[in-house]
Amino acid sequence: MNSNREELRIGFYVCHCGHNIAATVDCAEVARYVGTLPHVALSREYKYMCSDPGQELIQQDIREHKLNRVVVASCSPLLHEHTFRGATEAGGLNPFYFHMVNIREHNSWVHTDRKEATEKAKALAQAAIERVAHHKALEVKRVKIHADVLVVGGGIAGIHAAMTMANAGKKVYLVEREPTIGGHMAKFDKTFPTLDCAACILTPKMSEVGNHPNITLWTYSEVTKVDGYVGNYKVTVKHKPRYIVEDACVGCMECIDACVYKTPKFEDEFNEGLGKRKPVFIPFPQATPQVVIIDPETCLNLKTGKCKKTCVEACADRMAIDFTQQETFDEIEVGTMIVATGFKTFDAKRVPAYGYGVYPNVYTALEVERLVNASGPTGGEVITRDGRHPKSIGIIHCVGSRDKKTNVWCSRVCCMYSMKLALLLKEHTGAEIYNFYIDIRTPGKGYEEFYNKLLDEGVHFIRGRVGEVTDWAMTPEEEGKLTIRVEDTLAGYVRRIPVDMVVLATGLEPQQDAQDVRRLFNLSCGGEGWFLERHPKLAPVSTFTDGIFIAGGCQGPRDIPDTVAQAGAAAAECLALIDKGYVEQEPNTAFVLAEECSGCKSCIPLCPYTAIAFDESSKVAVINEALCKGCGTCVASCPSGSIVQNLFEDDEVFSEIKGVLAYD
Amino acid sequence: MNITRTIKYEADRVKGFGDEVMKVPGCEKLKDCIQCGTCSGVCPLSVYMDYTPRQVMELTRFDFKKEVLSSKTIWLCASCYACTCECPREIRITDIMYELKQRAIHEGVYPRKFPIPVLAQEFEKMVTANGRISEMPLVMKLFMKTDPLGAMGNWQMGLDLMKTGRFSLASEKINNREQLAKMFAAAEEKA
Amino acid sequence: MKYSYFPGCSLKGLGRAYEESLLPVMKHLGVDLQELDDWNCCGATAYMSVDEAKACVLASRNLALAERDGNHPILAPCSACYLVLNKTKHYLHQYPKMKATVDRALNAVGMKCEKDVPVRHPLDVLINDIGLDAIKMKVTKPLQGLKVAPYYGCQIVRPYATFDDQANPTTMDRLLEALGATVIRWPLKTKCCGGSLTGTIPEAGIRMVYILLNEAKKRGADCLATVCPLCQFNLDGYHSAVRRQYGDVLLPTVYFSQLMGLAFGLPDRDLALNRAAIPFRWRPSSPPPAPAKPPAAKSVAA
Amino acid sequence: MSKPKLGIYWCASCGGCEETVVDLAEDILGVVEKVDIVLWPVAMDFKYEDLRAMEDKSLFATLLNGAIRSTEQEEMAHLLRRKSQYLIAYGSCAVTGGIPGLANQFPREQILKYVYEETPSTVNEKKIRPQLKFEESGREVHLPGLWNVVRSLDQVVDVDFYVPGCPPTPNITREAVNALLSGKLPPKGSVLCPDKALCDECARKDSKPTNVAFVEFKRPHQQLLDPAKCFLAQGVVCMGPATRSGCGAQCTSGNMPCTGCFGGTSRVRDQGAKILSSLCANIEAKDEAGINKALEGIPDPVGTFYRYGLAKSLLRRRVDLPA
Amino acid sequence: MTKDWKPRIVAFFCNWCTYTAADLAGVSRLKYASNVRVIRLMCSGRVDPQFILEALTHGADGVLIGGCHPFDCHYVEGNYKMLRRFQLLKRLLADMGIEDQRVRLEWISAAEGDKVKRVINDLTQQIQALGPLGFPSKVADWDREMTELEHHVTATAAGVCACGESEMAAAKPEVAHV
Repeated sequence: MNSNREELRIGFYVCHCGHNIAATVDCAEVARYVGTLPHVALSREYKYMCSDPGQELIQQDIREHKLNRVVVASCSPLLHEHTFRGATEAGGLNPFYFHMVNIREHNSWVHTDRKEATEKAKALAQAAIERVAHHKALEVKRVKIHADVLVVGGGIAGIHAAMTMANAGKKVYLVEREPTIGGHMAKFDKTFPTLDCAACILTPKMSEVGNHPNITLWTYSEVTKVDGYVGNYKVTVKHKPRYIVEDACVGCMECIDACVYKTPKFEDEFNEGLGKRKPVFIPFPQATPQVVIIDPETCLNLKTGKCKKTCVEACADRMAIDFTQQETFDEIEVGTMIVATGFKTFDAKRVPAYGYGVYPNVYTALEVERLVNASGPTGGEVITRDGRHPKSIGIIHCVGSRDKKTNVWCSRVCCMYSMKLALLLKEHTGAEIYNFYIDIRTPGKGYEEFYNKLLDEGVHFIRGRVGEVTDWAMTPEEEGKLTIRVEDTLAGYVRRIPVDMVVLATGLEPQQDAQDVRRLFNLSCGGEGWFLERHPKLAPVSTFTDGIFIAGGCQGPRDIPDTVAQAGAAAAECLALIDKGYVEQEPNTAFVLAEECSGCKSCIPLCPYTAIAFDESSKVAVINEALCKGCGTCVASCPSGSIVQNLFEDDEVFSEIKGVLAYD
Repeated sequence: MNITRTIKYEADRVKGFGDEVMKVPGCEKLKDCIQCGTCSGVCPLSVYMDYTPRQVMELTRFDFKKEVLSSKTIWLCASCYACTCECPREIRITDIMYELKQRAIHEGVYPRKFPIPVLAQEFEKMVTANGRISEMPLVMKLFMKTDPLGAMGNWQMGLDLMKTGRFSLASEKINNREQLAKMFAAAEEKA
Repeated sequence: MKYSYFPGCSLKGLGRAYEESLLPVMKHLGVDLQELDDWNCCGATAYMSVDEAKACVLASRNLALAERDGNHPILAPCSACYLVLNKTKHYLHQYPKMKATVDRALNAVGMKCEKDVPVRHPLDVLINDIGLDAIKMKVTKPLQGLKVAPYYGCQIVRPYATFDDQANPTTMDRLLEALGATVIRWPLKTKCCGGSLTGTIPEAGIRMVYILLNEAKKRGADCLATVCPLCQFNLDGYHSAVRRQYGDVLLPTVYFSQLMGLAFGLPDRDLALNRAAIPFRWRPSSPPPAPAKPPAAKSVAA
Repeated sequence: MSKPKLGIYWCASCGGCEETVVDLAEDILGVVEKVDIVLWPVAMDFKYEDLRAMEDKSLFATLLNGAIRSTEQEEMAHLLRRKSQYLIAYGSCAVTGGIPGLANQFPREQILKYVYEETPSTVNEKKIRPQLKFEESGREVHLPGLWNVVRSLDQVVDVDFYVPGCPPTPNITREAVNALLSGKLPPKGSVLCPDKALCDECARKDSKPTNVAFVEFKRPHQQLLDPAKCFLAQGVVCMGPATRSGCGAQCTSGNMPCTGCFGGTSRVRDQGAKILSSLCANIEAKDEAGINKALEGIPDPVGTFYRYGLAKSLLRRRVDLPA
Repeated sequence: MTKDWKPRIVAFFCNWCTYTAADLAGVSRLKYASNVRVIRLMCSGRVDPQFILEALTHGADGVLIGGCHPFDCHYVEGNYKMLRRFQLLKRLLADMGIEDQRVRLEWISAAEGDKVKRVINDLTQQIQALGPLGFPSKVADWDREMTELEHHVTATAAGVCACGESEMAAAKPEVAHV
């Protein structure tokens, strides 16, 4: 099969990866065995192949031993294929004369029997030796990158990422599905552990985003379609009708005053339902853009068509109100994207033992954020739903976290925000505050110190997960109160503690529609529904789709500092790509052997990217290499074997099959 | 002054006890316990327990066999399953309690004159023999064995039961007692 | 629909009022109950404390009997029976070793337990098979004005039942409302009644009885409605002990089936109300409204 | 100089290949002009002894048709291999096992039982079967033994060239003979016909749209076939896309779909697997139920996709059959 | 079946989901049976049925194909293409006497490292129970008849048809199966 080629001289390297591989796989035996295979010119073992000396070894051997093929058995190709291709190239060979064998993730880490693991390593190595003989010299394709960027989600992550890139001179589209940017952070009162006022640090950034010449801000909008590939994405954005002409509205709010509903009547989403709003409203005073919105669910005119439209009158000449607005769409071209779609908080009703939704004085933490906020529904006065000024408050940690019945993960922010709320509530009410926790987790700068401060302030910490919150009294002091039943696990006693108010530190969850978003952007999700990073350590903001990065709470629970850091990292990744100007693409595209194709057209409908067309003049199929993404479906389906996929040619796979089975 | 040593040395542990319990069907997840105390928090009987359910879990896991098997806690468990339903680690605490009760009876280490294990054993004896339970005779036996005078204190209730036609000393039995005996014999054979 | 009726020992003994009222009610609703021939004790919780494997064998005999006698769903009114039979099924599914032991025992007497016969509670059957509409239609003397605290106890909702919510069951609430009663909302409807502790460790058991009676009474209940013979016995039979320890909290406890019979206008002998120590004396005060008309039969097209 | 000697021999085949030689019609005279046909049992007197007596390689070429299943066939295959400079597998049976190869789905015993006992036209009360050896009054008669496995010619002996088809058309036969005589030969082991699939020469090619998505598959007898439209566009399984051309698309011109007798192209290891891959990938449904519904129209995938090639396919034979 | 026989399983994993999941299983140090040899392809849609047949005929006792879950294919719907092929291939294999359980298609997302473990252990166990497919040795068994029958005929040679000359017996037929 290689008779017409130069004589094959394969170099084989098996990596110990310290003990990672060598502890389970007998590397010396693998090297010895592979050395006996035909065409193998040399076979070595080495402690760390990916190290500089390891790579140097390959380069040197290529020169000295006239190797023309290289195989390295080490970790996953998804990790180091690039490294070794580079070494192969540096040695003077085409990088695609290299092949990699995964004997760590797929072998030494998952098996315990040394003999079996060694046999498996030998078989996998042999397959690579057989395969690499068929490898061809290939060229890496370069694709130009469109310099515009899309950021999806206008929470603190999206805001920070958009600002970073816009300040670097890039044109950024920021798409947010709510009427204002700001996300969860806009609802917070203070931020831990510094107790900065959340609004004070966030709203300047928000208005900066709103006014930035390089940022196109689309609120109340959603991405509905994503086409293309890294460097050249085509994105469709839907703008939902807010019944307000954004450019015309100056945010004077006269329409709100003029609304036929004289007093606010409807549940105010921004205040977690603790306050009321009118059908025409602005979510909160510093909302960005400073544009009102009309809610079609509650607006009399939109619901019934029978309304005096006093709002339109009030708006007068500005004519910013337009009840005829429909959905509109924009199609944009961008080269890279950052998905920062955030999280949602756990629905406390799912833990019925804590009585949320049953007892009015049971609150979620986010509700309390609004309750203590000076611009919140009570103007910052802590007054419970039944009108009390609480004298004792219980804060229950881990609600919807660390619980196999709901969510298994630690939500990471609850310990800290619970302590923050404890402090704020103490300041506001002077009440006795009890924190009920399983473990206090304060792994952040200044976090443990914050915990210490709370202990000093006399906030109580009781180590025990609360069993139940009820309103029946066993003793006179329990009368009329909510009683928390819990084991103080450090004292070893079960206690009943009556309180006026219960705060549930609800955990963080993936957004309801995370799965849809994931599909839209071709991302992966972990089992829990958080977006999956390409590598938890080495590529924490990259995804498996090139050119799309993730940041913030959509990837997993994290606090503001980490979110901002990550948003900066994602922005840097985009900038790096944009400034490089091009991306290199794996040359694994398919091509039609025009001389052999019979023009049966079987392949044409199979291509999801419409990369295959029928050439009417030559009557054969033709693949547009620029559109081909290299899945190989057409190759597998070509009935006459007339399509070839680079890097995955039939003969390469056949020889791999033969190789993995060629052991006794 | 009467003081006792409470520090635990390795020799105080009966190594392997915890592992053995965790091998029993229903008890596997004990190793996942994070000692959060939810079980105790919801347990209606924790009011009287010498160790809280959470402590029993920990003592079991770390082989403190003697302490666990002679505790009152396991006998105070009324099998309401609240802990099992609420445990965030899906540990079937009630089933572990059953396992511990069985071991306590098997080793005869339950608290002396403590009525519950006696009831359990009398119950088992009666069912094994008759296939059914006759409540009054069972209660009588229990009182005879644990607290003969206590029965007297309940005269009011006895009277009530007689008045409402619920007091019966008749012995309920199934017809095919032989069959049941055969089944128990077969169950005890080694597979 | 046919069911294998599994009364369990209590319904033949202390809890006979349950059986005496449940059977007429079910008959009145047209439910076909066939008592399982030669059934044995379910094993209850006490047996589990002594020998789990044997307890499973014991329970499995009942499952096998039901399978043999037509494989109809088992109707188990007693909470302990309901739990133990379901738990045994669970174990047989989940633990092959346990299944092998049980199979060996059943084999020895030529029986088998393979068909996964459902074990169901009357509340489940009433709500899901018969339906509230059919029940409402039978109500001739609505329990208007009667304030009932529904008390489910622990073992029918935890942990194997699937017909109702573990934390906040509502089947009995809905049933009582269908009978015309006013349902008292209270947080203790699944709190344990103390089980056999009332007899063995009175200080523990009586306290729990007291808590339940006291809280229901505080919230204005005229009576407690139960679904379990042991709960009923505890809540009804230990009043004198409660009085000695905590003072008087007189509150009658009845079976939901007795309330159904009352609302259906069944004769006194079918209510067995005289079996309780604390008498329940309530008669529908308002005159019965006209019985709900059955839906008109659809005319058949000529 | 004497003319090159040509042999034509048949093994397990129907005789159709012989018919093709006859179908050369007048052209046979042209052939005879250039070669001496010295061995052709169908048409000429023939003795084994004569063949054995010939010198090795004294035949210039032998066209051998038919699969190999009996000991006699094996013996002749070896014999002809030795006597011929070029041994050509001629026709689908010799090339890939052909229709006889479908017998590889069944045990030999089942086939013999059916043939000698169960066919409606058989009267054989004593259930007599042919024996390898039969003795009567001191005389012995030997019959060839039947193997368990049907094989293509090259699974038994070395083959120089292949001429596929069931039968090969006169045209490619003529071209093959001419190629042999002219000495302008492709590398050994080549198939002497084009390496493109049939669609290339099918008159219906242009009628196939680019977006066929199969909702169901139909068999030719289940509907009236459009005489001009691509069969696949009509939902009828056609092996054309996975089958070598060279036949002149005679079947499709005759309004019957291609059944694949020319075998797959040189780039394909298993013709059946390839057409399966192509047809299935183009099914419209995305769920198992819908897919299976569409596939109801292909009740016998082996018979449909391996009608001529089972013996030479990757799987060759039902794996649980006895050796 | 020899006592120490161990199933050989060839797996074709798509680059984006299942291969990554197998990497994750490794990173998570999950332990599973060592019988599977993974071949990485970009997409389950690239799995040519020929690969499966080739693996089986080259000595694999089972084949595992891993792709992205429905709706999740990195290449939109390569996984459906594989599913469609798989449906018919299963029937084809059954007709050729190969048990259903030997060839399995599984959807395993990049996050399901534990599913890799479960599926591999399960499949290994299943194939262990089935025993070897042993295609190469079966073919060798089949091909033995070519020489055996020949010997038989030679031994009883009496000059009638089908009798090989002794020299024929010496020239053993070349076994030229693919």
